[in-house]
This record gives sequence, C-alpha cells and structure tokens, in this order.
Amino acid sequence: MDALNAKEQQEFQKLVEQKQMKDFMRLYSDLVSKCFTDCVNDFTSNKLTSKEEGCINKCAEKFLKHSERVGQRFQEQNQLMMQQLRR
Amino acid sequence: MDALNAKEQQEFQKLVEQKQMKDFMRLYSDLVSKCFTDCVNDFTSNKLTSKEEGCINKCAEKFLKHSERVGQRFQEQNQLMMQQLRR
Amino acid sequence: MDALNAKEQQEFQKLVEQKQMKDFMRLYSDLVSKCFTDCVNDFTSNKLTSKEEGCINKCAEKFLKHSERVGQRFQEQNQLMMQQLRR
Amino acid sequence: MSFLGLGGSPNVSSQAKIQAAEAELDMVTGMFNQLVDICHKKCIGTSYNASDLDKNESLCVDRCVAKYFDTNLKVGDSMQKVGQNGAFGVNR
Amino acid sequence: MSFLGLGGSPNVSSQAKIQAAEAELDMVTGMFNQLVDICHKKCIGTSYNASDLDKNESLCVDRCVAKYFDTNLKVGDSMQKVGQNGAFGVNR
Amino acid sequence: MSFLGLGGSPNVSSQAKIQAAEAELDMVTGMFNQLVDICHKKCIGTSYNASDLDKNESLCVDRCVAKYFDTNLKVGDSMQKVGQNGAFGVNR
Repeated sequence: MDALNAKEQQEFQKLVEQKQMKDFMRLYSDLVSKCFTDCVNDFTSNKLTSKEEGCINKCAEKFLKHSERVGQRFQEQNQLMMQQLRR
Repeated sequence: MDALNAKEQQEFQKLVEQKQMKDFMRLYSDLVSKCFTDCVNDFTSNKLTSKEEGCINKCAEKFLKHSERVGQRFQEQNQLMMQQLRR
Repeated sequence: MDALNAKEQQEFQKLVEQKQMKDFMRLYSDLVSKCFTDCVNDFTSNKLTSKEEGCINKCAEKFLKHSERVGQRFQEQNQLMMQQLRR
Repeated sequence: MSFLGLGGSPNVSSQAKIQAAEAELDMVTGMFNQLVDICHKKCIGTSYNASDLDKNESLCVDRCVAKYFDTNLKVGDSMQKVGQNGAFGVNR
Repeated sequence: MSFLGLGGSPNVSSQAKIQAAEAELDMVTGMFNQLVDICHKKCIGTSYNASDLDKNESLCVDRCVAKYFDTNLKVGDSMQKVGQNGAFGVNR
Repeated sequence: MSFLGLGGSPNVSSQAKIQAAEAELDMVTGMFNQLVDICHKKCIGTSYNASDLDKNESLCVDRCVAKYFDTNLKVGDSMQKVGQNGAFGVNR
C-alpha cells in the first residue's frame, strides 16, 4: 500500500474516528445481546431478578476484560507477523 | 444532538428512505433464512413438500406478527425511557 | 429498473469492483472462522496439532468447492426465475 | 425512492439509478452468501475426512439451492398478504 | 467527532450533524433488529402449528422487550465502570 | 482497483489510496471482532460466577489467539491452491 500524504492522513483520520464510533456501538450492542442471551431466561415477570442482574454485571465486565486480553495478544501476533514478513 | 434545519432534515430524510429499503430487504432475507432453517429438512427431493410449505407460511406470518408486536413494545419502552431522562 | 447509460455503467462498475474486494475479504474471514470453529478445540498448547492442520486444509478446500457448486446452481435458478418472469 | 429526482436534473437521476442497481446487487450477493452458509449447515458434515464433496453432499447442495429459491417465493407471498397492513414495527 | 467542523464552514457542520443523526438512527434500528431476533429465539417455538402468537408467546415477547431495555441500562453501567480505563483493545 | 485512477488526477488517486487504507482497516477490525467472539465461545464459560478471567480462561484465550493466526495462514494457503482456478461463484 502506498503511504498517505499529510492531507490524506487527515481525511483518513476522520474516517477512523467515524468507524470507532460505529465499532463502539457495535461492541455495546453485542454485549447487551450476549449477556441477555446468557443471563435472562425467566419470562414470568417483566423485571430482572437479582440473580439475573448479578449475572449481567459479571458477564459484561468479564466480556470487556476478555476483549482487552484478546486485543493485547492480537497486537503481539500482528507485530510478530510483520517481523516475519520483513525478513 | 443539535436539531437539524429544514435543508438538513430533507437530506436526512433521503438517507432514511434509503435505509428503509435496505432494512426491508434485510428483514426479507432474514425471514427466508429463518423459515428455511426451521421448516426445510428433507433433501431427498428438490421440491418443497406440502408439510414444508405449510410450515413456511405459518413461520413467515408469525414472524411478521412477532416483529410488529416487538415494534409496539419497543416504542412504548423508548417513550418511557425518554420521559425518565427528561425528569 | 431503468437501464444505465455508458457513464453510469462505468461508475457502477467501479462500485462492483470495490464490493468484490469486500466480498472476497468477507469470504476469507468467514472461512477462517468456520474452519477454526470446526477444527480447533485443543487449547493445551499454542501450536496447531497436525490433526488440526489436516482438518483445516480439508475444511477450507471443501468450503470453496461447496461455494462454487452453490454458485453454479444459483445462476441456473436465477435464469429459470427470469424466464418464468418474462412469460 | 427520491421524489426530488423524478424529472429532476440528470445528475440526481443518475445517482438514483446507480443506487437502485447497487441495492439489487447487494440483494443478490446477500442471498448468495446466505445460501452458501445455510446449505453448508444443512448438507456438509463437520468431520472433514475428505476435501471433495461426496455424492450425497453434492445432491443435497443442489436440492438445497432449489428449495431455498422456492422458500423465497413462498415467503414473498406471505409478506404481501400480511405486510401491506403495516407490520414493520419501528420505521414509521 | 469532526474537530475541523466545530465553528467551521456551515457545509462541514451540516455533514457532521447529519452523520450524528445517522449514527443514532443506526443504533435504534440495530437495537430493534436485535430485539426481534433475540425475543423470537426466547419466546417463539419452532413447530409452527399456528400463524398467530398464542397467549404465552405474546406475554413472553412483552416481558422480553422490557427486560432487554433493563439489560441495556445495566450493561451501560458496567461499561462506564470498566471501560474508562481503556479496555477496547485494537483501536488505539 | 480504479483503472482511471492510475496516473490520473491527484484527487482520484487520493481517493483510491484512502479506500485501500479503509479496506485494510476494515479487515483488521473485522478479524479482531471475530477473534473476540470466537475465543469467547471457545474459552469463557457462561455461568458467570466471577467478573475476572480465571487462570484457565486466560491461558485458553492466549492460545486461542495464537492458533487463530496460524489458522488464518493455513486457510490463505488453501485459498491460493484452490481459488485461482475460479471458485467464487456468483461474482463473475
């Protein structure tokens, strides 16, 4: 890929910011969907039980920590791959 | 979010119409996919059996009614949330 | 749908090329995801076992052949549908 | 789709025509991708003993595609029946 | 989102406002689609003996939507708690 | 991708370069999202007794990411082998 010049960088940066917004919203809604699927299974009432609430909290926190760890390993593997390509 | 002026409204409206078209197509293809998955399991012939046809019809109608009901509840919950935010 | 004139054709062709690129990347990542899901289940080491490698190769090749066959039938069915619409 | 575009400047009209062509392309591509996915689930085993489709798998794929097209038509009929009295929830 | 847009030409600013409105629309539509999908899985059987929702299914759908909204709020709280010290992996 | 862009006006060429950069970003982001999803399924239990990853889960995640990268390379090899004699169905 050709390098981008300063003006192109700037335009690309705007695009990246837009995408980060979308990515964040996607992460958020995936999280809701996953934790709802795993934690909410009682439809005899329209209020969350305290057990469901606890499950949702743990599910969300754990997912974010999981996502962070995957991110760290992902960057390491990416760097490793780049080094191997350069050789 | 800042309010849109008349010209912006008009432009946004065009965007909304485009998205509705895409949304409709997505709903359609999700529906085909879901009803095919749930109703069609016999691959000894290349014609739908009458049992499969009946299942597909009910599946599609039921999905649309389900979708309509979710839409009603969704709007109610949205309004409720807005009211709570305004307080 | 109205026919596109030469200039519109050209613009549309550019769009098609962009989409093909995206489609190809999507196919690629779906393939990785599917074969990883089906073939890799041992996380006692961070290297693929030779059994997993064999499975991944067969999975990928088979998926591509499957995809090719679906493509052939898809085109036939599409032509059939067009003929029926024209009658 | 674009009311302003009807009889409007050739420029806007071109855009609308290209958008319609794009929507059609997206629909066909989307349907193909779904078909690949769904017929793989219905017909291809996950043990992967061989890299070729065996005879049963091939036959199953052919019928799967044919039946999917029929299902598509049937669902279209149902949607016309139900859909016209406005059953699409949020977008209104 | 667009730093250049703040106090910039009215044109750029319009674009930013429309993009924000689009993002909001996408979020609401996305949530609705997810809700349709997830409450169908939780509440609607796959035997399809009838084309109407029965009483149990209808009640289940109503509660499913309400509980999904509550879950949405709870997840938001958790994300604020964890998310601010930077747990979003790749995009930085 | 854009034949007109080659040696063309600097404007078109810029657009093509930005599109290529966007495609690369989308690919990396898409791969990351898939990895989060798939390693969650492979490694994280759904009982949610705690909000931290335990030792087994952490180890599993690390290996899951490494093995996914290797799988990615293996699939690339297979695609080169099969793909060049035209196995991509609808888009031609």
